[in-house]
Amino acid sequence: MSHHIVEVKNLEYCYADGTTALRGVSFRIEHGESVGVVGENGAGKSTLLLHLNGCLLATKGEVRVGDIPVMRETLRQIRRSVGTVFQDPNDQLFMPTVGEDVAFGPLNMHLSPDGVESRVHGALDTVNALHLRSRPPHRLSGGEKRAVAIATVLSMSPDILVLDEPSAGLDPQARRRLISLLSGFKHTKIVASHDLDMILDLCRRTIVMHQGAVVADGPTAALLSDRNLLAKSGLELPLGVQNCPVCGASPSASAIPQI
Amino acid sequence: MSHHIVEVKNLEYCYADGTTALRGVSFRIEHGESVGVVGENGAGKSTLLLHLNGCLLATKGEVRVGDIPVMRETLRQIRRSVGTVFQDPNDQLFMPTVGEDVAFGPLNMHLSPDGVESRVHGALDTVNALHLRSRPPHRLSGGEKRAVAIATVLSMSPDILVLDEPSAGLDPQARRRLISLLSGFKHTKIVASHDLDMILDLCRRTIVMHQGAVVADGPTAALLSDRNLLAKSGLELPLGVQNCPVCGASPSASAIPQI
Amino acid sequence: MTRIDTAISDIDVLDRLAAGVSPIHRLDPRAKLIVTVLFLLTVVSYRKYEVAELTPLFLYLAVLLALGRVPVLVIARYLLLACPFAVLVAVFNPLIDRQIIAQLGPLAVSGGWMSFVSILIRFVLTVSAVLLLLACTGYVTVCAALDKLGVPRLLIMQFLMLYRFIFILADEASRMLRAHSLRSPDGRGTSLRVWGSLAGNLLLRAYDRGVRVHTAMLARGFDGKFRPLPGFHWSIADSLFVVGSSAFLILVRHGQLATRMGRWALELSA
Amino acid sequence: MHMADALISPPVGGAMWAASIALAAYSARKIEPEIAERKIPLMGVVGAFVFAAQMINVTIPVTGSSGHLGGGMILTILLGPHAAFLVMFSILAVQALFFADGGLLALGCNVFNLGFWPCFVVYPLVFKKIVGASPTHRRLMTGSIVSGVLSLQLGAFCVVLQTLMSGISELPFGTFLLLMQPIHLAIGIIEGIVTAALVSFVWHARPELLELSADRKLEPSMSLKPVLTALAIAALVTGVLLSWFASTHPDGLEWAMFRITGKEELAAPEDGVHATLARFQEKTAFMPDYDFAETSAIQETGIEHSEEDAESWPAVSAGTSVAGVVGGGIVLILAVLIGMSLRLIQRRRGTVTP
Ligand SMILES: Nc1ncnc2c1ncn2[C@@H]1O[C@H](COP(=O)(O)OP(=O)(O)OP(=O)(O)O)[C@@H](O)[C@H]1O
Ligand SMILES: Nc1ncnc2c1ncn2[C@@H]1O[C@H](COP(=O)(O)OP(=O)(O)OP(=O)(O)O)[C@@H](O)[C@H]1O
Ligand SMILES: [Mg+2]
Ligand SMILES: [Mg+2]
Repeated sequence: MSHHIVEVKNLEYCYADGTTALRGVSFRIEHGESVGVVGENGAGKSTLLLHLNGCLLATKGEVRVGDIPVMRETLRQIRRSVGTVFQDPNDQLFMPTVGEDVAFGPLNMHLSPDGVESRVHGALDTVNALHLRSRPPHRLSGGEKRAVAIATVLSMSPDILVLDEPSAGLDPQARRRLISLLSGFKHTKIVASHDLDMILDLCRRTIVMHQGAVVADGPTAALLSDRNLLAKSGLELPLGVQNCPVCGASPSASAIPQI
Repeated sequence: MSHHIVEVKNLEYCYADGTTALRGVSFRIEHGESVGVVGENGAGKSTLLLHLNGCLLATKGEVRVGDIPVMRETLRQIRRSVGTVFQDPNDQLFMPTVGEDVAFGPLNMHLSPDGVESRVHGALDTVNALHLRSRPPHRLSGGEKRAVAIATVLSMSPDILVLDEPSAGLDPQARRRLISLLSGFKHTKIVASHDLDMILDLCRRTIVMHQGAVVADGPTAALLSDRNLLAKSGLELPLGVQNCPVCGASPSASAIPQI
Repeated sequence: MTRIDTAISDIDVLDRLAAGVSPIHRLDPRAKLIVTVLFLLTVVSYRKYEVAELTPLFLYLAVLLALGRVPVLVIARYLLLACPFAVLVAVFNPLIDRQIIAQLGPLAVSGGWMSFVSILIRFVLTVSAVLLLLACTGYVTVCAALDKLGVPRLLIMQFLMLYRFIFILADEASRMLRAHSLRSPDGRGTSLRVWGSLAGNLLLRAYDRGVRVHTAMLARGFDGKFRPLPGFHWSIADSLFVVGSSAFLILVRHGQLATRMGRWALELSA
Repeated sequence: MHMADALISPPVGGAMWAASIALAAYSARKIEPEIAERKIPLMGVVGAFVFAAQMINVTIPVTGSSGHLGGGMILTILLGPHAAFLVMFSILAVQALFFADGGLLALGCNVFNLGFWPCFVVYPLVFKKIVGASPTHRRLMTGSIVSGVLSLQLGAFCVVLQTLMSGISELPFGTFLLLMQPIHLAIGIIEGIVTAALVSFVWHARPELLELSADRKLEPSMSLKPVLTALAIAALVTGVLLSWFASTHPDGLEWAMFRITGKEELAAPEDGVHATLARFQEKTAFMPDYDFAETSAIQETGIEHSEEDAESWPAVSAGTSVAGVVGGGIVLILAVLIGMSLRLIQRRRGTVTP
């Protein structure tokens, strides 16, 4: 299954109003990798993720998933192999009950009723949300919504999982559960987030974006401890690395820019 | 000015659909204190904050701001001295331009045009957003929206500042700027958040809530390093205290509950 | 699914133009509003067979377009997008009204064709005038002008609130549709049942947002009354603009400018 | 279907504006006490919701066609008639201003056609009667569909009347009606089904949001007064303005009357209201010399002729028609030239003083 690679070559994107959100982004993600995408507000992270499933199509450059280039004609195939979970689970849950919501994707893939059922069961089981099956989504807690949103995508058994700010709005334990959940998946994972500590826990490799371009791409541990790089890209050391009370290190104070 | 105290006595609140969100909450916050309110999703933090400015009125118990009990007759006075910044700045910015939005509160206080102008100018200046004055809110970035939302409240020169998850959705540097901004204010501050590291930086005292009740109230440093307390309340050690990669300490692993 | 984004970017285009600087932008919005209404009234007051006498009104558009620095292409695009109903109704006129009423050399022109062309010209004139008003003034400022002209404040506030939240809700809707389309790879339209719960969820979120916004308003001392929006300054330029435009409109309406001009040109060439 | 500025005459546009403004003022007064509580932001977001929802197309089963939400009924069900009317007003205004959908003069017509009927007629008289005090799923569905169809039929009928009264379209009354009503039957059914789907979702998820429960407490019974008032205003203003126009534009009006009634002249009472109105508008007419244009136009160009004297119309004057075309062409070229040179001058200045 060496074809779950994601390759982005020289990607540029310009929104209709003229904002250039991506300026020549290139990288290649291999099968099974787990990659973090970080950068300040407006760096272009969400825009980049929207290209990976063909929600946006490149103005210039190329995106390939497996061996297939992402273009209008291949959207069907692409969307089957790339599953995307957006930041706000409310956007993702639009059916009257959790069960129907998770079944929505498989039904659209024209699976048999049994097939759909086993997909739904499996996906809900993976995120520990079987008991929520008949509940309406708008009555769920933040953490529950997040889990179900992931299940709606898992039920389509994608090869590649793309997540945009998955930990936003979760309380610390729910966030921790999410991290363990995600690190249990064997999918290729691409995670955009401001939560650098989660990226540190979840991803071996990180791509740092700044003003629509990739400014660094390499092992997470190295990049996220590089104070100069982080300061330049609107970031700072992950909190877990700052102010350690055990060793008393307080290395980040000097890296904080003036207000 | 010893009257900027906030006193909550035995507060209970029940939503119209029967959910009991607060079950007997009591505390007293003195003038100039900076207090964090933490707890898992659904613990009742937002509900509690809505009582402090009289947006919700107690089902049972009492809330006093200064020497005034919060009730229908005193709402005007209460809302002048308590300024609330809600989680989603889109809810707070409802006027067509930033300037008008910041002027909305002072205008409702029937100030003179000059008075309004100086309030608007001062508030925008404090949050470094004077240049945004004539922009419509829907064209601002996340961090800018947050700053302006705070300015809309500052322009009413409240004595007490109440903030619900102010750091949500901000990139690390924007979050850091917000923290410095807030720590520069001399107001009494009450901050609800899942960002325990921010609470650690910003508040001397913390109130831990769990299922609608206060389970702990004391110095932040002590409470947020009490692993048992945190585990019971859906929280975990602040990230700055966990897993220091410098010294390799990983004190929190045992505190994480099973999924 | 792109319809929402298109609609928002259409609004955006006009908003950006309205943020520009030009002599027309500087005029008091009340003046522009009044003149626009007078202009529209003039256009629709012509009788149905009139074509030539409508053309001098393009002078007004040309001057505003140029002084207001509004790109012609923006207006043209709107005209193309917005025409269906007017054209649909007009298209029947040539079929029904075949009475010859004019002779252009060898060409006999029926009344139906005259009124058809007349409707098209009216359409271009009226739509362009409104778009120009907006492009040189901006929605919010037009609302403020209406406020100063005495329109009930509740309605003005509704105008402003609607405008503010269109952006947020359109954004929510398009994110929802995006999530929806990702899970329906066939990409056919939304079925009724799914539409119901999609729109229903959107509505519930809108409703909750309404409640939150209300809370935020209350927290800032809102007591059900809206304070006046900031005022404008009416200058001599504004008076000149109104008087000049009105004089122009009266002259055009009663002056038979096009026919006179044509006669004169024909005499010259003869 | 939105009326366009290009299709209406001043009296029709004016009358509909008057009726819509009156209804808006009435509605604003009616909800004033409530707004202090919670309606204002709700009206804003629910209006924005309708705006956004209109852009999500729905596939209609069996037919394979697609439609979208119109919004009048759902707004009324959610917000009550008065708030809904104001919200509809604002939605149509935004559409007129930003999307050139309808127009400024036609806005009155559109508000009347798409707001008045669902809010003040169909909702109280039909929807509430069908749904009753204790709504069931089936009643809600039936009520929504029937109301959707009815509102659109009434609206479409008004479009026909307004277009014909304006006297610009040549379509005969019957043909136009046969064209509009069936199309709007289809659109109305779609609108009804879509409204029903939405109402049913909300009713299952958050029944407390449906206005009809709250409505029962707030307004025990809605009176027919606003309905009759609005219709009376519309009739009165149309009458006044039409009779004024009748004196200045006999051709257009009689043509329209001919089309609608099949008779050439309506017997107007010689005295009483009509005469008083005629005298009144003689005094208030804001362009008293309209007649000048009328007579001189006929004399000079000969292109005004009403339907009924068309038969006796040999006076086609080739010379004047050509003059008109030539003159029009020259004026257009002039307009373009003036525009371009103004822009050039501006650009020059712009480069000197940035
Ligand atoms: N629909 C849009 N139309 C125009 N510009 C847009 C649109 N969406 C985003 N942008 C702009 O594109 C740039 C990149 O935005 P993007 O949302 O990808 O950033 P991001 O890295 O995800 O930021 P955040 O961390 O705040 O989510 C920004 O400048 C943003 O303002
Ligand atoms: N409008 C409402 N109607 C009914 N129940 C509500 C309402 N708002 C909140 N609740 C319930 O009240 C409880 C407390 O909610 P609250 O929003 O105060 O929690 P919170 O601590 O702010 O959570 P979070 O961290 O997710 O923001 C929850 O069980 C919630 O489901
Ligand atoms: Mg993003
Ligand atoms: Mg909360």
